[in-house]
Amino acid sequence: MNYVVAGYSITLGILFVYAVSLGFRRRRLARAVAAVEAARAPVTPPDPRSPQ
Amino acid sequence: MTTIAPPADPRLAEGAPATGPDGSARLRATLWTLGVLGAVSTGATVWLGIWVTPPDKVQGNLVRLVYLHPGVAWVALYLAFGLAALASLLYLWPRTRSLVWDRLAAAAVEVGVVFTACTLISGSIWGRPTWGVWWAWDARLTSTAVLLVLFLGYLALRRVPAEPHVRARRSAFAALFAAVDVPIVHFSVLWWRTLHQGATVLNPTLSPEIHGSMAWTLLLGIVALTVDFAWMLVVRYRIGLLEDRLGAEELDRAIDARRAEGGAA
Amino acid sequence: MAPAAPVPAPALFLRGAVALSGRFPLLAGVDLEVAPGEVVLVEGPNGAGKTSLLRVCAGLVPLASGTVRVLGGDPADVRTGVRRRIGLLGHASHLYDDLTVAENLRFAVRAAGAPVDGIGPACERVGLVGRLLRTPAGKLSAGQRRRVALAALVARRPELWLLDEPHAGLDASARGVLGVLVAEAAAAGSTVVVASHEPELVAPLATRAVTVAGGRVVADRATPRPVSTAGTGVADVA
Amino acid sequence: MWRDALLVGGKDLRIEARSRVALAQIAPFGMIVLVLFAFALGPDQSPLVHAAPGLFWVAVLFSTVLAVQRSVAVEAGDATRDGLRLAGLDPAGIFLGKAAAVGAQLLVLQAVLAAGVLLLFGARVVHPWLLLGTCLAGAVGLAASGTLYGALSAGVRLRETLLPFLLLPVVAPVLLAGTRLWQSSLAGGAPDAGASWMRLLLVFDAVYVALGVVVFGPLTEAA
Repeated sequence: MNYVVAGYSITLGILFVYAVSLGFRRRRLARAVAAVEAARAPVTPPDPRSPQ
Repeated sequence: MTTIAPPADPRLAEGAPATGPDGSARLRATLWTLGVLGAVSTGATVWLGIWVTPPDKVQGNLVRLVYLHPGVAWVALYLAFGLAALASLLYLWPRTRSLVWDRLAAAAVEVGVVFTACTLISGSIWGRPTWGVWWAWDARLTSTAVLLVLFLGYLALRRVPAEPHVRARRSAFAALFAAVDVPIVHFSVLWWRTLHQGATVLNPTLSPEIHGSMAWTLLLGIVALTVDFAWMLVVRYRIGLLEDRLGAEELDRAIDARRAEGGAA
Repeated sequence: MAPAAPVPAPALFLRGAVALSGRFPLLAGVDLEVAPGEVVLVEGPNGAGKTSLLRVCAGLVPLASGTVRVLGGDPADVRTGVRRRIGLLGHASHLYDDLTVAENLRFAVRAAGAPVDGIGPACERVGLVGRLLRTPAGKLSAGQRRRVALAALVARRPELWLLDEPHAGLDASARGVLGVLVAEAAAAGSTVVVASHEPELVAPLATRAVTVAGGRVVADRATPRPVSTAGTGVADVA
Repeated sequence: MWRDALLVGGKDLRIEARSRVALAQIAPFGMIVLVLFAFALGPDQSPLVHAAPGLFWVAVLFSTVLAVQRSVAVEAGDATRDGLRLAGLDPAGIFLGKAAAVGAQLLVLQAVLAAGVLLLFGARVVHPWLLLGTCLAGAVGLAASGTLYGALSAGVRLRETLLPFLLLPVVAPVLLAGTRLWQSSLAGGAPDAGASWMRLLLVFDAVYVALGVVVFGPLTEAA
């Protein structure tokens, strides 16, 4: 039985870790793009609800 | 208004609250629903797979891995790499050429590589008790491994810095070469030596020997993993988009700097 | 400055050309038009984009945006076969070190589909004779290699000459020969674009001078042509 | 296209004749690989004879990587890769020419290595024609896929390490088919599914030659 548990935990574990890593990569990039766009001449008035 | 993620799967916390630079409301909605659907269905598969469904007459509890391994394999081999090959073809076709396909192919390959790794791992874990070996030189296992190496090559080639369209074209070719090579490797390994019993899932009769509720769990497993794949694909695609936007921003600034270099012209 | 006669299709046409090397913009929006038979001098500081401009015209560098038409075709698209009518003399002379000069020339000329018998006279004009022809290219000096590249260019008789600092590394006699060859090519109706840091060598032949800076064309003025193009004011052949 | 192929192939072979890299360096390398295998498998004859086909084809695969890297390196000096494009040669012609040159060198290498294997490992040949056919088909497949992947990795900086990583998994079927066919053509081999293996090899050849002709142009434009 522990093979089954091992199988499930390792497989889903990898998928879960990868999913979380994707989430963080996206957030980091979103912030970087926001910073670059804000740095550019802010043609449009800065968005009051500034991104997190 | 960060959503409180159910303990089972914090992937939900991912739903970025404000409409930051990355994403219209529609995108966040789809991501959120995909995330929830994926988490719930995966949780259900685990719950059904391990506790509810009966052990198999022959394999005992080992059969529970059947709810996971074929699902992961189906997503990795056919869904992910089929999508990558298709997207590469669309990029190469002059009329439909656009970086969208390139980003989609890149996303599909990266997520596909992760799923293929899981396929190999879960396959060998299943193989250990049934065949007594961690690794068997059987046709499907080996050609999956070759596929994994081919697409690691794709990712390695993609990391080389180059102008977006040049990189896209080179990656598209690499994906096509890999896709063309997979069937050849598959047949050559198949004739070479095969241990693997018939494709339990892929045969049209959907493996009658699996008991009613087991078949449903199996289906649920496949659906769950497909939804998870979809969620990861969309997020990875967004990452590709953001990277390109970042690159474009830097490019604009580089062009301005370059022109400034040329004096007041 | 369109002449009264119907404007012949431009030998070279660039509009908003942007070319990239990785992330760095080699050209940042170049607009240029050259009519057949013109001899254009391209000036500009180092790194201004002169070499990139010539490489784009030769189809070696794809454009990120904008358009480029050379001799009516897209140079980057191999199918149009435009490249066979273009001759680029760059810093590299595209020679195979293991092959002898003669073999290199024969390969270059036959690859461009030009007749092989043009090689002999071209070599004489450029001063490649006797033993030199049989020495492997790897053993030649930089100047000699440029003479071989020049010979290949002459033997191929392209309609568009793209010369990137052709005088660099050439001795006085070779420079004289180059001047004569350019004059003959222009007289024969070919178009010549020369990027050079020694404008005084090219000026007597040039019909136009273009200044490139920061990846763009910043100045474009016609230069007063000497009365007759052939031979005058050009050092006679040593 | 064929004219350009002859031109480029001739050029590559003349360079090879002039510099003799294949014969002087790659062939001895192949022989050393064979000798190392022999050391690894021990002096007595039986395992060596059984492993002979496999060792031969692994040595051929390694030699292919070197031959392809040499073929790519020829174009690297003095921007000759640009020179080829500048001359307006038909890319399919360039592909066929370079692949043919690599293929010819492979045949020479295979001859040397085959002699080595038969002598060192004492294998006896029963069906020489099957042996020859396999080597020929294998050489074509390796040359075509090698040249293709060589072009793919040509513009890349870390080309030396990327090419083997990309190419070797792709040519695995040639290794499998080649070894099986060799086994059935040597003494004591089991000539069972020889036909199907040869068909697989020929399919591999056809796929990569066709792919090369169609794809080489846009591929090299990318660099």
